[in-house]
Amino acid sequence: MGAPERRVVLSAVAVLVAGAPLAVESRYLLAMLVFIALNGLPAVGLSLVMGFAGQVSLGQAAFFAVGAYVSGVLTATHGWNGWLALLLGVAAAAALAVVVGLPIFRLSGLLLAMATLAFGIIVYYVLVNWSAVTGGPSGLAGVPPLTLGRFRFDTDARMFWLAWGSLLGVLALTGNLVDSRIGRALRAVHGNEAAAAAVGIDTARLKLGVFVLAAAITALAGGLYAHYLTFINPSPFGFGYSVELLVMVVLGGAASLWGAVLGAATVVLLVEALRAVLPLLTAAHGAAEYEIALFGLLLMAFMLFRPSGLAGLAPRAS
Amino acid sequence: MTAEQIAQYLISGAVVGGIYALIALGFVIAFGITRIVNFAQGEFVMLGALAMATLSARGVRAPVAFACSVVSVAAFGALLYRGALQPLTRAPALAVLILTIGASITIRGVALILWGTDPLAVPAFAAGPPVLVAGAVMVRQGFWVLGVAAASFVALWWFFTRTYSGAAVQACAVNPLAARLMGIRVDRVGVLAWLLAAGLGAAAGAVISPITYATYDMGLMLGLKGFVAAVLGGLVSPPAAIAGGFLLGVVESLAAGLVSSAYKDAVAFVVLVLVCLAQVLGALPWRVVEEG
Amino acid sequence: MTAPPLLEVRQLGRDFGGLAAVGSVDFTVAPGRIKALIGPNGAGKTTILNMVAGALPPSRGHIVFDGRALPGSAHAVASRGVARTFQLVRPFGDMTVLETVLVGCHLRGRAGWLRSALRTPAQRREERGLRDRALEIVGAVGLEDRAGANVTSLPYGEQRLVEVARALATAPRLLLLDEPGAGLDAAEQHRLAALVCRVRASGVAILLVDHHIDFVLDVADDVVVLCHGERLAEGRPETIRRDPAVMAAYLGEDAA
Amino acid sequence: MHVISALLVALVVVGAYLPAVAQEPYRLGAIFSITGPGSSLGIPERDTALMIEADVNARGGIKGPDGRLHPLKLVIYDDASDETKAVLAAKKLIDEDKVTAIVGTTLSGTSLAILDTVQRAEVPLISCAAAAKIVEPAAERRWVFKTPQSDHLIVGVLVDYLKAKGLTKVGWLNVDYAFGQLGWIEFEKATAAAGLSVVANEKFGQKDVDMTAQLTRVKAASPQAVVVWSIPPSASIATKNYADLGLRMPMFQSHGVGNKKYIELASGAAEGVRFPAGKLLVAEQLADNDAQKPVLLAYARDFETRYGPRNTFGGHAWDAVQLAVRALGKAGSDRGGVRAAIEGTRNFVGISGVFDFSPSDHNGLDRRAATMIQIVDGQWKLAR
Repeated sequence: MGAPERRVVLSAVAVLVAGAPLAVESRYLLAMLVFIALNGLPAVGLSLVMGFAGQVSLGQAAFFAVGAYVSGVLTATHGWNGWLALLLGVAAAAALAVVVGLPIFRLSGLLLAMATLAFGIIVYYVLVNWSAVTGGPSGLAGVPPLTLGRFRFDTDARMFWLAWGSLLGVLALTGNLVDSRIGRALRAVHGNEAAAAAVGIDTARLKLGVFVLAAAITALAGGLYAHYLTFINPSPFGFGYSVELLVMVVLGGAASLWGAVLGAATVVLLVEALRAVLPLLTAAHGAAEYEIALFGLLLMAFMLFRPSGLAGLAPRAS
Repeated sequence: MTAEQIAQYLISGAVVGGIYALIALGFVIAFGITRIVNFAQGEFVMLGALAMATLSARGVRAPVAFACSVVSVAAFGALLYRGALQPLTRAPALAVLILTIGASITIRGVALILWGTDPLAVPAFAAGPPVLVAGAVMVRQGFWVLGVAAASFVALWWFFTRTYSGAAVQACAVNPLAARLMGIRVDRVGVLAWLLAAGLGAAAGAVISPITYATYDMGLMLGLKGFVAAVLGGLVSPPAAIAGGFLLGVVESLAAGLVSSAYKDAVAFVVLVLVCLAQVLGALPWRVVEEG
Repeated sequence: MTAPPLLEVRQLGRDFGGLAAVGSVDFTVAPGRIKALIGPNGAGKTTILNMVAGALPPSRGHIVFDGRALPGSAHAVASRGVARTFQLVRPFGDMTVLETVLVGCHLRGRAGWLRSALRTPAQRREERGLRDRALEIVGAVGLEDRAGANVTSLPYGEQRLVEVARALATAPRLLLLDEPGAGLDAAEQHRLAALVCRVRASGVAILLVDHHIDFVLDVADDVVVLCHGERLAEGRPETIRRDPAVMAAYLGEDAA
Repeated sequence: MHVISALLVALVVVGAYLPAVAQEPYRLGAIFSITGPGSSLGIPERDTALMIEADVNARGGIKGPDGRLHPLKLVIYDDASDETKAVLAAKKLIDEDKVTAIVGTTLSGTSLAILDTVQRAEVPLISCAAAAKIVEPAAERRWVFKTPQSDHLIVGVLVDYLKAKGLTKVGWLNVDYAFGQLGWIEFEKATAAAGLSVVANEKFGQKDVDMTAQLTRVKAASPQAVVVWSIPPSASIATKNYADLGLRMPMFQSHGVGNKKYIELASGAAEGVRFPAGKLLVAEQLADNDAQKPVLLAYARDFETRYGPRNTFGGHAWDAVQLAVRALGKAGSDRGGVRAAIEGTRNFVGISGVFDFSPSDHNGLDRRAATMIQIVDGQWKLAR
């Protein structure tokens, strides 16, 4: 959808977001919506990398972890101001993305995907083994909530505003970027790299830029996650989460910002729907047993029959 | 750092290296012919191990159970290629990669539903205490691992160089179009390639299962290590992949023994990043072949 | 009327694994003039063009543009004011004609990531400016009624015009045309020739590479004839048309 | 909205509001790791909880402070050993299912992840995970209790035993999972205090297939005894590698191997291995005057007739659910009252030990809660 339609949808959702916590008291539904936003952010980032730079990153979870741990360690262990730590986490992830991206982004396709995968797993091992700082596998507790003067973001409703506010802000900014000169250049690079270079576009720098932007957005979500859960440990940031993000983007349709959010919502809702519905169908209390197979089938089905994803159903996704 | 210790690291490294070599060979054969990096290669290893566990639990003798496991998983691999992957031959390589990731998750999920989460024990092929080799201890099953690996390499070498269909497969690897012009049914050769790749993976899984047990989620890490070994060998040449497998197994074991065991698994991924960087700087003596 | 040359090529050569695709070639291109490189297929024309455009590193020789050596990367060469079209049309995937030309205007814009994301007033003004400029160029090549159409849905001749429009959008001082006439019917060739002449009239230097003799000879100011990577002849189109050596190289012995 | 998304939202709404059952029963929530890495611990915990629910309701329910019998409604969710799912499950239990108290989770990581949720919602939580951080510092853990023996307590029993046997030079290996790391922290402190020296300290991965490299380094330090702190399957692989390498010095394991799976997977190599654990595994061999014996025997009999070999993790769940049932009996469905009732529990004879809770001790166990057990002919025996 073009720029004007996006701005209308954005403002409509913003109104919904403002009102939602007042209408919904159940912390469970609010928490689910918060997790949708916290998954939507990295999904939007990954959608930019896959949809515009045309590359697959299998290590996006690492940037989520960097955001979470920088925020968590600085506030829980060193008592920093939450917002400063959040900013530093985003900056650290961006810097790491530049250092990692510079050599890796000259690769393409398979090798790039595998290099990002290796990078993601190495970061996971650092989290597990650098226990002096990260608390190792038993994690880090006591991450204080974010505060604005006396106002503390310590309830699900307030975190809902913060998480969805960040998501909508990022959607607005990346939406503007997609419609701008930079966005066109990105689509040109993805369309035909040689032709893009011939009109003066520095394709390597642009692809790296998207990778760094995606890392920053993902780290922001990581920081908010740390303050929301108040406890972080390495296990949610392993290779499995990078694949889950990939599923969200493929479901949503790469190169579609709203599609990525739709993909994130589908994945989070599917897990909870499975948990609620499944015990009625089978004796097994363990819904998760079926979850892994379901995600695998979904990923294969969408790649085979609907590569443009759920958002592909919408008019030409921007 | 006594000689026995070094010998011990080399021996256990070689045994695990044999497993990586088998898996890497599976990657190279599948990629060489169908230009697909099969992210689900590790799951064939898991299926081989679980099939072995199920059959031996029902009293089937080791050699028969081994053969059945390898054949059934090989057939499954061919079916997976024919059904899900062949229709996508013209799709971009990344779409196919994501499809194999989906396949890997689906296989793992179904294995979880069928076999549950508990590890299943598998009796060793031959009973008896471990053997001393140059001061280092080697489990009897380790001989079976190296034996199966060696037998597979020789069999495949004979198949590729001494038989007509072997030559046909090689022709497809070199130039699919030319092979098609020569009347070789390239798509049937693709199915054969995946049959071999899945069979090799299953063989690795079946022969290592007495040492590592069989669990639904053992495939991922073994598959990734196999891929690193294949990339070390340039993703194209079978002998280089075998060498890459053994090299990775030994390097890991030495790193755990000499440096620190905490980073044992990370070694493989640091190696993968280094290979990718060398590829970028052109420092590699051999090019890691990109997708088609 | 010999204005100082904008582009100087001296002893330019390129080998592909022992085979000298281009031996050693010298020529210059002056502003407001069309220099054509002609020769049978495989004469090294496109190789020379790709070397000038920075898409292919030369094995030897110098390429001097406006007094300074041209850099080695395609985007750096483009930002020095050298634009090019491709032998085979290269659209940007699912983009409209207007958007494609807008991408061509990339170098004319200054808004970076931050200003684009924030849609600052300056960025919005610049966008309007770029859009007007793109519409103007689309009109110049005569595709104003096709502006909203997807490039890949256009007939081949019009896709060629979009390529030229995209190159012109970078406001080049030197335009490299790689076999622009290929695949066009007579009417489309005539329309293209008129466009190229208008571009020359605006003072842009043009290096035209093609093997359509008649299309080149009635447009070019001077012609260099290449054969097997070496310069066979150079001169005004009229003299070249009658030069026996050229006829022999081109049309085989009996044509002389 | 697209068809698919509308369908999904409807599914969730239906799922969330299903259990609108009459207010009358006492509602107890439970979160266990039925799938994922913690499943070998979570499944026996779930089975034990279901067993107690059936027994309580067979007796007509819980006699509440109002004198009437209330059926016990147990709502169990699987957190799949995942922190995010545990938080969502906790919030669903509190807001949707309106439970009075929560039992679980299985793993330390998931328990620490839901601490903030339960404390802020002021719902009492009785965790089945071992990490001391779950109930310490007591001042900040008003609403949180735990039934498994803390690591320092279990490690204390082991270190006393090592000292008594004169095994002062010890080698150590642990799995690089929360369980292993916490064991090391306590072991390092306890051995320093007891004057034992740790001559080797190695790590291995939860999914490692081969630990010979690490064990070779430990062998080189020639310790008098070796301690491995892990859970199956890695604990069993380490045990087999240990035997293969011909290491003669005695091997000790953690209470993580308190189930038959460990012995089966080690295929004979576990012979003679000793480990500290709750008394459940050796209930029959306890002295008759041991207060816990009758309770242990009853639970072992009930569990083994329905589900299979007994297991210490099931025991932790037994204690947690029983504590909750007693507290519901005293305070009804008032969350604050149930909290106070649990904290006030004295001399409660459970499976993991005899519980004496207090405002400063939300674990309530002492060294008597654990004993040294040895594997002889594949069976658990009291270690001499």
